[in-house]
Amino acid sequence: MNHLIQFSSSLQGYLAVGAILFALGIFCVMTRKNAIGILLGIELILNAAGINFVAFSKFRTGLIDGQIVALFIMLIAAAEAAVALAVILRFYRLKQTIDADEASIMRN
Amino acid sequence: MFPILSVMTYIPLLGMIAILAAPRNNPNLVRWISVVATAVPLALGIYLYMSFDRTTPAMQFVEQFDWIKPFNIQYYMGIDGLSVPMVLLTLLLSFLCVIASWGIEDGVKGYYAMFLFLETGMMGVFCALDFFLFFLFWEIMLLPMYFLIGIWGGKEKVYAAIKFFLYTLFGSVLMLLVMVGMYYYSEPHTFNLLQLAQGHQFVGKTVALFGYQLPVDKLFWIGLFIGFAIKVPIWPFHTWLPWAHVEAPTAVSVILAGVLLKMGTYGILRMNYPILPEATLWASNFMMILGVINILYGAFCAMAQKDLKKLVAYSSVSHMGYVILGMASFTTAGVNGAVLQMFNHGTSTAMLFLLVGVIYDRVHHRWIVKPDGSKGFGGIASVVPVYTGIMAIGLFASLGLPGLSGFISEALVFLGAFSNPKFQTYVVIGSLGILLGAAYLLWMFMRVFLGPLNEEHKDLEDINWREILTLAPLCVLVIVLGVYPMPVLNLMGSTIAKLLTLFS
Amino acid sequence: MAQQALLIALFPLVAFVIQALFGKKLPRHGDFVSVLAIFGSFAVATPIFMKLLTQGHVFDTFEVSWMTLPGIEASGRLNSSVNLVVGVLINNITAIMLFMVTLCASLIHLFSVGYMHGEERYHLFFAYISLFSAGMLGLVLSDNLLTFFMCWELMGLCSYLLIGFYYKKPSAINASIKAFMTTRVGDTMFFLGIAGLYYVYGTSNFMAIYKAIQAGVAHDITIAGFPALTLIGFLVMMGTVGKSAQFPLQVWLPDAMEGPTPVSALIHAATMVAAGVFLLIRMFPLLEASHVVLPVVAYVGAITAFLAACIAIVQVDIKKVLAYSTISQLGYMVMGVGVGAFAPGFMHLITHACFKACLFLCSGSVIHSVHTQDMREMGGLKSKMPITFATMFIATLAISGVPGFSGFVSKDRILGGALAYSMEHHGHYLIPLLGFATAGITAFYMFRMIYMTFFGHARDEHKHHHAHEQPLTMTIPLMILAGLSFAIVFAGPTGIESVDHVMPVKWFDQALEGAQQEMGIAEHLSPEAEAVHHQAHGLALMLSLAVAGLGILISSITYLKHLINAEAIKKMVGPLYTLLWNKYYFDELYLGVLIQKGLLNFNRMLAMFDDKVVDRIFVDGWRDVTMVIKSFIGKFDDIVVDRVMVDGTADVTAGGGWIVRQFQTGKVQQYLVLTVMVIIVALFYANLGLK
Amino acid sequence: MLGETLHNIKLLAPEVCLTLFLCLLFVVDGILPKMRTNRFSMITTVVGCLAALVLTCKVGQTPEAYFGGMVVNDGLTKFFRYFFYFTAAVSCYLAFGSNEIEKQSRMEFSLLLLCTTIGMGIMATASNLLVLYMGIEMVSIISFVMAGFKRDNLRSNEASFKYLVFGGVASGLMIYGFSLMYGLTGSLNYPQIAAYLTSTQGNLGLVFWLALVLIYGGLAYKISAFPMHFWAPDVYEGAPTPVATFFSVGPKAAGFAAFIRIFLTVFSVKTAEGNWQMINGISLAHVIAIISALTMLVGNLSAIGQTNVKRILAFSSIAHVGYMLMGLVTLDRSGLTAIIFYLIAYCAMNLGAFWVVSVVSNIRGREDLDAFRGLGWSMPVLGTCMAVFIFSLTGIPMFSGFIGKFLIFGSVIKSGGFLWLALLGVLNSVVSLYYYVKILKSMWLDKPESQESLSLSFYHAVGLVGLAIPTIVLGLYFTPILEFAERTLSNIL
Repeated sequence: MNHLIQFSSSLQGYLAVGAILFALGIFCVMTRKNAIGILLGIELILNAAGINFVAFSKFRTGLIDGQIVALFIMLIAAAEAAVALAVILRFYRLKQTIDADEASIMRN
Repeated sequence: MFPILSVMTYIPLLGMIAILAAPRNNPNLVRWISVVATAVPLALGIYLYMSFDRTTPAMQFVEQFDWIKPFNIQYYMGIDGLSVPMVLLTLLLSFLCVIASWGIEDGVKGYYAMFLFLETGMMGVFCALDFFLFFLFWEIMLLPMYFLIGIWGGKEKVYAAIKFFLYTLFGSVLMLLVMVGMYYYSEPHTFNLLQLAQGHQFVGKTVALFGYQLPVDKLFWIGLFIGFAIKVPIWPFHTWLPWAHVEAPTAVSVILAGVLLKMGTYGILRMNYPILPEATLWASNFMMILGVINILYGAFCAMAQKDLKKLVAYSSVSHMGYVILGMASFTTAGVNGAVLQMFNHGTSTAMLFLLVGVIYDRVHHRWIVKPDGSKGFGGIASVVPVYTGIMAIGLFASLGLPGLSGFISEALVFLGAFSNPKFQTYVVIGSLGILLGAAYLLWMFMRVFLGPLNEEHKDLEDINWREILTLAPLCVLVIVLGVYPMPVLNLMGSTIAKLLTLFS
Repeated sequence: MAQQALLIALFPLVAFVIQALFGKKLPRHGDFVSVLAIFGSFAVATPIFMKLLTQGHVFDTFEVSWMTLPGIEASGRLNSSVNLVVGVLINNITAIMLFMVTLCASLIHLFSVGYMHGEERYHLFFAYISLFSAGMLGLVLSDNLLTFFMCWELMGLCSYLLIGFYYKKPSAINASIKAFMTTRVGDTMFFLGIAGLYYVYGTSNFMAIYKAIQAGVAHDITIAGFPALTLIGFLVMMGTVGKSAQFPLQVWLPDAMEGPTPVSALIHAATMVAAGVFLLIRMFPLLEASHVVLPVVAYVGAITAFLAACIAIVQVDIKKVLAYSTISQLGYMVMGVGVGAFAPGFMHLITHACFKACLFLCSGSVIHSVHTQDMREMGGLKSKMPITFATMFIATLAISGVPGFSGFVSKDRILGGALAYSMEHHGHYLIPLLGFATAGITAFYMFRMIYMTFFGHARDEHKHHHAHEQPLTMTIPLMILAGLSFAIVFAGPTGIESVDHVMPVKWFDQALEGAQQEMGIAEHLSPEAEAVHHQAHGLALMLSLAVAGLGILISSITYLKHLINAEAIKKMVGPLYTLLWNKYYFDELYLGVLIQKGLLNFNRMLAMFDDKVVDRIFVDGWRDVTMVIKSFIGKFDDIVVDRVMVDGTADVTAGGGWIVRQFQTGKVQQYLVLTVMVIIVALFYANLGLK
Repeated sequence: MLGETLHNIKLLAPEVCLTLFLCLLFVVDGILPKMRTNRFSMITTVVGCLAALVLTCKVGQTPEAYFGGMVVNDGLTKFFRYFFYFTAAVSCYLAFGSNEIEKQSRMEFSLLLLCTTIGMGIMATASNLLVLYMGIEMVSIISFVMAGFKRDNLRSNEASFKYLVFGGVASGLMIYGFSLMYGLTGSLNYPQIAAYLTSTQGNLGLVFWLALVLIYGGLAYKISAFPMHFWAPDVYEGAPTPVATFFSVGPKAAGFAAFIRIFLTVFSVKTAEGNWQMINGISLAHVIAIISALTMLVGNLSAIGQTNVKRILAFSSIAHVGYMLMGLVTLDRSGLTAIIFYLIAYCAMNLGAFWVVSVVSNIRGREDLDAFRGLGWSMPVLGTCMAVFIFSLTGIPMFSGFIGKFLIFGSVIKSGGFLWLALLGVLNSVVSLYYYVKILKSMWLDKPESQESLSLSFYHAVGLVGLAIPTIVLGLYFTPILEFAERTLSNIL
């Protein structure tokens, strides 16, 4: 653990937030019944990564490339959300429900 | 100079392409193309036989040129005393089988195309001297066999076809590992069988497997042996044989019994013996035991069979047991007897299968004793005398009656094996096989041909000219080689002598 | 001279080929082809025999290399490491055998032309007989055991084909398979003996073996733990036991009577069964060298002789009586060789061939006229068939050992040899005892047969009325054979001076003397041994005369004069009779217990094992194993295990596949749960790895 | 400065050319609505790909990083560019022959396909975490859409939903892993990361392993390796067949490109005689061996009980990923040559097999084994081509699949330590025969119910035979490919 110590104390906080967000995101994706809920989970995970990048860019390297990556992450999160919502809309139109467990026609 | 081996191998392939190009609705044209495509190599084979030099153990008619340089793989074809009898047997049986399968009606084009493709595969296996080329031909043969058994077979053809394919593929993938292993563990990385045999390269080395350091040459030997044992078949790996033989159409089961079984023993003599002599000596006891088991197990099972073809199939297991007995004795007479037995068994079993095919075409059942206990056949000797006569010749040849070819090879095998003091008890037990061989074959002859006539088969018409044409050459071979076996025996003499110098 | 001798065997072979291929189309179905061929062989054999008679000795060999398998010497040059050389050996024994075999065969061919007239597969009969003659003559001529064995088995084939000639009758087929299989048991052991010879001496040539034994080669080699010579001797003996129907393999000969009578005469009386004894004679030096085997041979011979003779007493079928008498006489010959009386044994072989062939042919002509084999339906045929009666009576006198006939000369010498053997070794008294008892019983049942068929009143009027004498083609062979049964033909020293000088011709003993020289066994007896022999032979002469007379006396009382009621004795003897009638239950023992219950069940079980267990368990099915697990673990597994069962190792993989597939539930969230779990496990191990 | 950017753009010429074709399509889509439904868009895509192929040949061979080290142009990039453009062209040609892609949405399909191809190109050339992430996301998001292309089909929609969820989470894990790696090493470019890792002399903390696992999670999703393979069967079965064909070859190969790139440049260093050697402290050989074994087993075992041919081929593609990963175990030249050859062989035979499935679903409307009954006899060309592809997939000699396996097993055995892996691989190919031959059984061994003899259209016949011939030729004579692979490997940065 000795690498983390050399960063300035305030980095701990950001990383902790990032990690918590990441865990919540994964938990949310695995448990939510509602398809939109799953999307929320995915967004949480992406944002956690964004926070990490910004924190490291400020405290670890001092360069701005971390922040650029965070920007790109937001960009991609948006694109993904758009496509996801379109798919879920079509899913609702076909099955009149957005319960994730309904999507299991094709199995073993 | 004229690449006779490649020409013989690829003419059937050209025939196959010609057949695929031939118009669909003309079966006779297809039949005649395949007759030509097998007759020409047979003629070349006879020329080969004439001009083969019996005195030198070296390879003859060699064709060698680079194929894939980065892996030092060569297109290396050549024959010596070991492969000439097998090549001749393949050519002859393929030609006869093409005539014998004249009666096939549905999918004639597919059938003959697959058949010629099979012949190319078989020829390749016997002529290839580069392990990669050998393996290529070895596995190519599986494809046509799968379709021949699977499409034109009997009732359980699908199960038999997939079982045959899975079994042989399992064996050959082990051989693939050994091939690659030998390539990387040989000094100048090579696939060339003759170079691999130089200088006992694999003796000292070891390889790690599941945490143990295992000797490489013994691992190679076992891998190759399993691959070839499945083909022979040797006892624990034989359960595909009754299925494949019974369900395959007549001509295919003739080729299966006549040639494919020999590839196993040929492979052992071509690879296990020269390349890994120490491992072979180490495993000779093991092989002898398996040989004896094969003889007795095959004979006992044959005694209890009610289906003609299954009986002949199990008898093949028993007869191949003699070959293994002869091979494992490391004596001149034993090994020569074994190779001769490979040839003789080829001719006599081919006759038996063709004859079973003749009766099956007429009656569409092969029950000696029907499953419900009633008589399948009975006393048909009076109805079909000529057929009975030829069946008697085939029967007594495979029985090992003196004066016919079966006896000569059995005698040589037993004389050879007996003269090796280590294996005398095995030979005594194995000789029980001669006795049992007589029992089940005569029992079948009695139940089918002798005794009061079974009314069902009153109007059975005798054997026709086409069938006689397929059987005549085999009869002549069986009788002539029974009286004077030297024409075939002197082919293999010098090669086996050189092979045995490794073990003296 | 040896090259011409080859013709003897080739003529019948060529006849067989012609007959088999074109027999049906030839005039008279080609019987003349076979007859001419065998007479041709006889014509070639006679000058050889004459040369033996005039010069007292004949020897010639002719060899050709049959199979050469090269081996490589250190120098890399090819040498012939295995060289199977085969050829022809003409010595005194061969000359005599050739003459006897060709003579008997020719006469029997002639007889069968008449006997087999009108049969359905007439041409095939002659084909098989010619092939058989070729085989027998080939055996006699061959100078090594390999071709000897080949002809030996060829004859086995012909006997199979000929016994099963009337293949419509199921009993005939069973008999033919029984014959082939039983002889094959003996042949397999014989072949192992040959393999042993090749191992010990590197060759199976008789002359080479004689020289090697004289030089005392290889007395210490062992095969599979046993001393080599004894093992080989025993295996060779088993060959004879199989072929000459000795105890314990004698079951097939009586059933072989299913075949036509000329076949019984040729194969099962004169030649084939004699081949077994001929083998012993050829290999006598080897047997003698192993010291252990000879007494065993003697005992086997004696026991067979006695047992077969007893059974013959109760037989009612004329051919069965003769069959058992053949077994008994063969037992005599084997006993003769066993006790070292090698020359008398060979002589008995020759004499027996003649009179037994005559007896069979006479019974053939009787059967041919009354169309039954059961003696109880015959009787009083003396007047109807005078020539057959006369020849049969002469042959019966010969076999019963009445002096003045050939049978007496050879049987007496054998008994003398047996007596001398037991006196010399002060033991083994059982052998001469059984020998003399058999001599008596033989006389008894032979005369019983004569009286039941020819004397007394006709028991079946219809058949009696039909009885008629056979045409000349059948009666001439009978007369010639009967002629050969007289003693003067073979006369030799009988030990009694007065009788000896009457017998002018001593050719037989001279020939045998020469043969023994070749074999290196001409034992020059020590003086006191000479005296013992002389005394034994005198005693034997008296005893055999007494025993033969006694036998004839009892037989005439019961069957000619009917003073003793045979039925009463039968009831009084009771269980012994049934024992004899069922041939000591050998058939039941072999066929019932050994074959039906033992072997066939074993095969059925093994085939089932192969199909069900090896095929299923090792390869195709873990079904039974999974069944066992199922019963333990209960309902839940029942659902899982049931669905897993497909087929063998395929079951296991398919089962594996099914289990793996169950994770593919279709719900994406469950995929994520699984993935995250795997990642956590990976992290745990990474962490562990770091420590 | 300008000259340098010009030079960089010249190196990026293929991607640029594709983008131009993309714009052309957009413009045409806007102006000439008639062009939407005819074959124009397919022709443009194919021409675009061919142009890109030509440009890749032109681009210089000397390995160099440009655009500030974010992107690299070397042998690997060149090979994978050839691969992607060929696959895209064939998939587009195939798509327009199948009736699962309606006529009116042909234009969209071509657009999406072109876009994915560009994304794959970026994935292959990326030598910077951000650029790699961009490339992966570009391919993934468009694949979600392509998976659900049959709008009103329930299964297609379900496929895209599952792909969406699984893909989203996987790339989320990956980017989080990248963030940790960035935090640990302080840079996004592969060379700098590698420099930092070597400087730590082997005592890498838990954070590195966490980052490594998460990154592996993201990449494994792309090539559907063991823990992240669950999505593949459902998506392949649900998606329209041409799309499934493209998924099984294109994005999978792109994933492999990224996987190899990271492995060679980040986690190991180039040794003297042209092989690669792990940075001390990271011994992943056994890890990769276990992953490859598990992937093979999962792929082969699950495929046994299947009845739907597309699902069988899905599982078989997972199994083939397992075989390919075996090449990475030893990280020496023979292993990588084997992977390159295997990819080429896999591309031809897998495209062919899926193509046959697409033709069958055109005729019979469904893809289960009964639909294939007796097709061998009614359409011999189709039957024979399928036989070639199936036997090549199983690894029977005379076909390219065998040579692929031969090279892979060779590299594993050569290393000596992983004989058990070779044994497992060999047994797996025997098991694979069991389900592959089931397809041939129903095509050839079962007689067709109705004797109607269908004719294979020339459009498809050309494609199928065009793929079957290289499968056989490569099986018999494969020296040129080995030389090409040699050249590729000799100039990796």
